[in-house]
Amino acid sequence: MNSLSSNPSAAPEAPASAPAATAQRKHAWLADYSMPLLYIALFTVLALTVENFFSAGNVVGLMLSVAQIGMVACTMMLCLASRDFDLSVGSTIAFSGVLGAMLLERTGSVTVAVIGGLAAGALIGAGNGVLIAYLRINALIATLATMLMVRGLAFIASQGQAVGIANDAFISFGDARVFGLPLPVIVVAVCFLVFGVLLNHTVFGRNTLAVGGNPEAARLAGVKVERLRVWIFLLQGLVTAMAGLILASRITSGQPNAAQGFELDVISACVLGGVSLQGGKARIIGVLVGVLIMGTVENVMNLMNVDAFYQYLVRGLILLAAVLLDQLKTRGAGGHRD
Amino acid sequence: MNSLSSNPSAAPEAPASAPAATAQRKHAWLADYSMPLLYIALFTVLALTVENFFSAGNVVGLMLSVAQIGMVACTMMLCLASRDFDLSVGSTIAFSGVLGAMLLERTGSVTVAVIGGLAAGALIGAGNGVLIAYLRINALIATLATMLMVRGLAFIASQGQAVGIANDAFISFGDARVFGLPLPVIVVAVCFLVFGVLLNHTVFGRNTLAVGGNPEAARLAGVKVERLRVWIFLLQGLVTAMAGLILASRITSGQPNAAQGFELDVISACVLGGVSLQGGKARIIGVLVGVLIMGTVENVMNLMNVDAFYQYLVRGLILLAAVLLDQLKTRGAGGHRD
Amino acid sequence: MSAYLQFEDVSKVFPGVKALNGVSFEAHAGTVHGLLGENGAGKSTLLKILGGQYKPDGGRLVVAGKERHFTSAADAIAAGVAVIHQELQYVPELTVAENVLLGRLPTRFGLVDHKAAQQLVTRRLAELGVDLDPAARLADLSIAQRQMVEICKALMQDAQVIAFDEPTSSLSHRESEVLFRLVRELRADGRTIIYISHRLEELYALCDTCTIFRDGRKIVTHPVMADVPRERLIADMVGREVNDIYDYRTRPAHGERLSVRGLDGAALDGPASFSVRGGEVLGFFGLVGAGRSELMRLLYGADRRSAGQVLLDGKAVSASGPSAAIAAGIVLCPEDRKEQGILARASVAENINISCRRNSLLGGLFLRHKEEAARADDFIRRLRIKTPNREQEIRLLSGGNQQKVILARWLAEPDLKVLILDEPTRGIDVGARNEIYRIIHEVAERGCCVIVISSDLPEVLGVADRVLVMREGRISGELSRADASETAVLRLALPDAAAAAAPPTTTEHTPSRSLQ
Amino acid sequence: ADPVKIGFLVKQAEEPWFQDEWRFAEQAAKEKGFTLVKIGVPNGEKMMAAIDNLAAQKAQGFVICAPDVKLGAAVERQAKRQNLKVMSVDDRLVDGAGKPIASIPHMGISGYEIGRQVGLGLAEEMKARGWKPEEVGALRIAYDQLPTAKERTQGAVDALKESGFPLANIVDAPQSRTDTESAFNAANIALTKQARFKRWVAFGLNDEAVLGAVRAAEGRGLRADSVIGIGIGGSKTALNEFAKPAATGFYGTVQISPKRHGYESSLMMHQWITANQAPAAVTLTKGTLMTRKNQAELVKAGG
Ligand SMILES: Nc1ncnc2c1ncn2[C@@H]1O[C@H](COP(=O)(O)OP(=O)(O)OP(=O)(O)O)[C@@H](O)[C@H]1O
Ligand SMILES: Nc1ncnc2c1ncn2[C@@H]1O[C@H](COP(=O)(O)OP(=O)(O)OP(=O)(O)O)[C@@H](O)[C@H]1O
Ligand SMILES: O[C@@H]1[C@@H](O)[C@@H](O)CO[C@H]1O
Ligand SMILES: [Mg+2]
Ligand SMILES: [Mg+2]
Repeated sequence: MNSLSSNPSAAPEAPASAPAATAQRKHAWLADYSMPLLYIALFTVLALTVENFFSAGNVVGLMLSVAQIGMVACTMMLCLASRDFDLSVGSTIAFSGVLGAMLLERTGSVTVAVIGGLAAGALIGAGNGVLIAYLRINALIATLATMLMVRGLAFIASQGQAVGIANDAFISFGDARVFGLPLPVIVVAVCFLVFGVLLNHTVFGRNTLAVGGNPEAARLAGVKVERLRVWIFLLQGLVTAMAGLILASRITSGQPNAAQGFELDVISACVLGGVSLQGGKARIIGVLVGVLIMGTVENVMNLMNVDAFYQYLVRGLILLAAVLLDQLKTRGAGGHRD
Repeated sequence: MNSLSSNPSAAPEAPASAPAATAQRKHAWLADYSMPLLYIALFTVLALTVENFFSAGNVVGLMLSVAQIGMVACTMMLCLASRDFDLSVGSTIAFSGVLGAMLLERTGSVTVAVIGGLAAGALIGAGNGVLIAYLRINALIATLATMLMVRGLAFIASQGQAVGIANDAFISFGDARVFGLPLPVIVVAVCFLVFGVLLNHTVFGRNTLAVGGNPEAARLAGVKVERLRVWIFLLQGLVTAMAGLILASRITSGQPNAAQGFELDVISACVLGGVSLQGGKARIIGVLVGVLIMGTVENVMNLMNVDAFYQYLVRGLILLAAVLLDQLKTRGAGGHRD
Repeated sequence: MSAYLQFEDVSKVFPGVKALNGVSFEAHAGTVHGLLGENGAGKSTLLKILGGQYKPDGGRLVVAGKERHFTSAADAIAAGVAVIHQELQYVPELTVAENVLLGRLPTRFGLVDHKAAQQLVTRRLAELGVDLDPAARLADLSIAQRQMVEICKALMQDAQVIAFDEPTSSLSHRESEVLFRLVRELRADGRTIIYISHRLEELYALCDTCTIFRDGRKIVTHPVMADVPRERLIADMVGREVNDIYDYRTRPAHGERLSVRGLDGAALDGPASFSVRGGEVLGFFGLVGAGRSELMRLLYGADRRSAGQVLLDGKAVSASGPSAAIAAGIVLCPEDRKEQGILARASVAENINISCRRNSLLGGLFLRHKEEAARADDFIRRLRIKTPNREQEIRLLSGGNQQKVILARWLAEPDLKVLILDEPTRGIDVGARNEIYRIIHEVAERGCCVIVISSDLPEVLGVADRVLVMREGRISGELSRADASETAVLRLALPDAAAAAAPPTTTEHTPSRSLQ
Repeated sequence: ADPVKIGFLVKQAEEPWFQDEWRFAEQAAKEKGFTLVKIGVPNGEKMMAAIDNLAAQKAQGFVICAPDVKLGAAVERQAKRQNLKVMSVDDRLVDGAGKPIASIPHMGISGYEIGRQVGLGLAEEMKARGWKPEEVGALRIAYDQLPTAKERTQGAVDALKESGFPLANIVDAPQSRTDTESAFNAANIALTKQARFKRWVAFGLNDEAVLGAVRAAEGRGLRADSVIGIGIGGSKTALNEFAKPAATGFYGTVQISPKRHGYESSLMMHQWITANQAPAAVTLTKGTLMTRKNQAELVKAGG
């Protein structure tokens, strides 16, 4: 939360001379793609040095391991971009999974289970949105409160027990493969695509950035800020519920304990990917890389048999290294003042 | 420069009419004290309705139960006020406790253990500060990284096992009573006093708020922003380590697993107490009330034997109710611009 | 012709402040209606009501014969009202095109048509005669350029009523000319225009009609502004006579105190050197982007120097940062009030005391609250800062009054040696400007060096003993007060080609010294 | 005399195991007419607060499964100061040096012993299927941050070793949290690493961990005939697996009885308070291997 874009007069005049402009473009390009490049470099090094890393099985496993985080990171990005915050996603994953499993148990209908789970997620999200946008409750407190309440509901509904799933059609969601890729991986890829387009190519996305960058300016320009906020949270709830249902299908049960601490992972992945907690800045490719870095580090540490205790150290160091490298590149690229 | 006022017509602006001014004072006062008043009201109601709540034993127990959170909330307040963020406090509590216990075990000297623990905390804090202020790493990522690394160190140092403490002098820290109050309660009271004074009556505190409000303006006004940031984190580390040592003495062991999720509790207490995550706003009495509300809710739920699953629901609802009530009051009190 | 826009008995109360008190006036289509008044008179508040940002506590607003009750900015926009607010409201991370089209981006098949947006904005910018890259991020533009974006954003709405709140306060000469042309075109097109400014020249040049405010009340509407002598306007506004606004007096000159040697940094085009004598007021003029602010920031230690040295009274000043400069007695009052000056949520008193309090601490750490309160009250009185009390959050003050608070911060420095003012009177009313000029002279009379950067040419000429002119990142010339005519200064300020072609001037406005 | 009030403090209130324990303790409370106060104590700090809280409610004693066995000394001190009787359940409390605390009666089962049962169960089933140990990989879903988890898996490892299983075939899969998804991811990587094994046995801290391993194996085409997973707990998670029409790699679980632990421990405490009859210093219960075959009867017996 340090002073990100606090210095407005810092940057060059627009009609800069031609070579300067090219240099600037190039720098902007570097700043844009430094993260993906970094990741590609990392991946290559790992592929060459770490045994078993670059195998179809492992790469698919890696992607599968970040599927849930990836889906939710897409909407969390929107949420952070609009200068908000959502701590309730972990609980929502658990609750929608439990609810879906219970509905499945009672009705035997996959449709009912899926619709029920998604609707619950959307409702939770919309509730967050209303609390934050209309009742003006601080997002941290509001979503902390829903995080607690939704987790409570998951426990209460399931009486604290895992709810088993026996329905094969439902289980195949998490299991099926298309073109050799597990369905969850395909879903997360679609999410990145859809939300990338949403962020960059729709009025919704641009308004989201505007609201995060300067809510007052957005409001004065006629953007319906409150309504937009509610929509963002609603989407977040919906996608999170989808992730929860997919998780439930993968582990063939709805577990009320699932995904504790998930929210921090998702937010970290976004921030690692360059999304500003001060709002107004987001890049889908950055988020993708952030998610991948987190998953890759864990994957490689286990492949290399790093001791569990030392994994904490390594994970911390890698996080620092990633942002520092990125930092240096952007710093080299364009003198900012402070 | 007194000739400046030589202009005869330069009389002070007629302040707004007297009743309006009084009304404003009253509103300001209400906004200032709505939280404490709310808490007093809550406390009174509980004292009258909940059996065993208003007994010396319970009240002291309640204060003891928030001692650690309270201490760390004092410095977290400064951290948030300067628009920063610290996720590493939970790990630091664990690490300083483990380290203190190990030093005690090896050297048998309380002084060495205490100094060692505190120094480690200060070092961790200063490290965070340097990463954030000088290397400009996003505070969330930086402290997430230290959170992981310090937790790792705690596990590595202790080999994952709690380190027992047998030294009576050390144990009496957490045990001793002065004027009937346990030492930790006295320490946390002193913390609130000291940090209240620091925030409101020293340059350090004011500069902290200034940096949080507008870092660039603060720098141009002569505040040494980077150095100040490092000091804030150093203090945070120091106080957290103290809390960790006191906890270790209370539970007669240094536990590498201790205080997981502690950071969220502390930050929530601060935010509940009106500290803005956007920086520049903090009130020590608010933080005190925030901490007390969190502790009281838990205390009362246990006194009333509320079911574990329903505790989640209740805690969420109380959080919402607290901010909503506070919200309504300040809203009633008047004009905010946006 | 019936009035297109009518305010009837409009009131607005904030805690402790009656910002508007039964204001009524009307504005006609095809005219430019000027609003004048001291800082804090209520002008911006009126525009915020017009723009749907505030709800009035009483009174009626009639647009095109229909009574309106706007509940949001969107309502006002829908009713054909566009307001360009005093505090710029842009989204720094978005591009010019996106800012201009905020809230109404063109879409194709549900997706934003970036190309069409870019083309649309490019075309409109060209039509408006504004030279801006539609793909540039706002964060990368100068304040003046951001201001132009704001103006374009409002014009893009094709509104019938267009209200400008001090649009020129951060524009320099060149952009101002563009703006004036636009305003005239809009008038010719039959729009209803409200125009707020503290610059009398431009009001005379643009406005047909004007209304004067004081303390939230309407004092008078002059149907034909040109007929009203400026003394009359000033007296109506300030409630007293102001004669020579610059109040220039010759002072005994001392020896050289401040010497800047070969200072260089990222934004300059080569090293810059100059010196200032004790008791001297040095004016800096240049077009927007000439590098004046950059040079001062280097001097102040706010940016990293690549070369050079600053000597004060023969001793080198540490370049370690603003705090070192302040400790040496050099202070800088920055040009961008909102981003670099105010601590928005802190009180007026806090904003005044933030720096100077270090000299009167108890034990080097503790504040002396009484002394600070007294100091704040003193400045509130002396600079006539309009605030209900010293504890008011500064963001709730009117723009001009915020500027006065920042000035007070630096005037409160007890051991002031060099006072650098970057656009000090931006958004400040005539009476207060007069006050600031007096302060400048007094500070100089104490033997301090004063550096005044201004894009307001008459102001530079009016206060400075000597004028330095910058162009494209270097100092292009120096003129003594006697030699500093408008043409001489402009010749040094304009790029060579432009200077040769046509020295565009403020001439259109009545030469400013006539204020004297 | 005051009405009898007994606290029952458990380290993870949300876990089904403890929910069950509480449920059975409640049953005892109803029968004997005392009040049961249930508090979750996820960490040392909360535990201290909960004991204070019990004293404030004028409880006379409490049963505890502490968040860490090394908190023993703290429990002992705090109970003494507040004048509360205390006994431990599930996990046996130790002092700073690691010695069991004699003054605190205990009812439970050693994590290490349960682990051994898992290991023995795996070894027997391998033998029954005629697998050659050298061709089998053993997946240890590890969460060594938690001392009980380490103890349990250590027990399983030791038992496997004793049965002649080669140590080199035991593969660690450290999970980053204790939920099923983390176990899944960890197992997935371990399976990649040791793709040479076509048959696997899997064990871990609890049923959820083993379930993750089983699902990961299925993802690689390893099904019931080539995977033997044995969990710990006998929870709903395990029963759900047994309820599936076709057998899965989730072969069994070592069931421990929350009934005895919850019901009997609170009865003992009640007896101690009302009749001043201290419980036996140690009461040990046993785990039972539950599989598809015997689950129905075990569930019925367990209530
Ligand atoms: N939201 C607010 N809360 C409290 N006071 C306010 C608020 N907005 C404006 N004011 C006060 O109302 C009065 C009128 O302010 P306004 O901004 O309309 O003045 P102005 O005429 O535009 O002055 P300037 O020329 O300095 O811009 C001032 O005293 C100001 O401090
Ligand atoms: N960080 C930077 N890197 C490169 N160029 C910069 C940077 N900051 C500013 N500049 C450029 O330096 C030049 C000087 O700008 P500056 O703001 O100092 O001008 P000025 O004379 O003070 O005009 P005004 O303040 O009226 O806009 C401008 O061209 C600006 O774009
Ligand atoms: O933590 C475990 C719990 O999960 C249950 O299995 C009983 O024993 C405890 O040690
Ligand atoms: Mg104004
Ligand atoms: Mg400038």
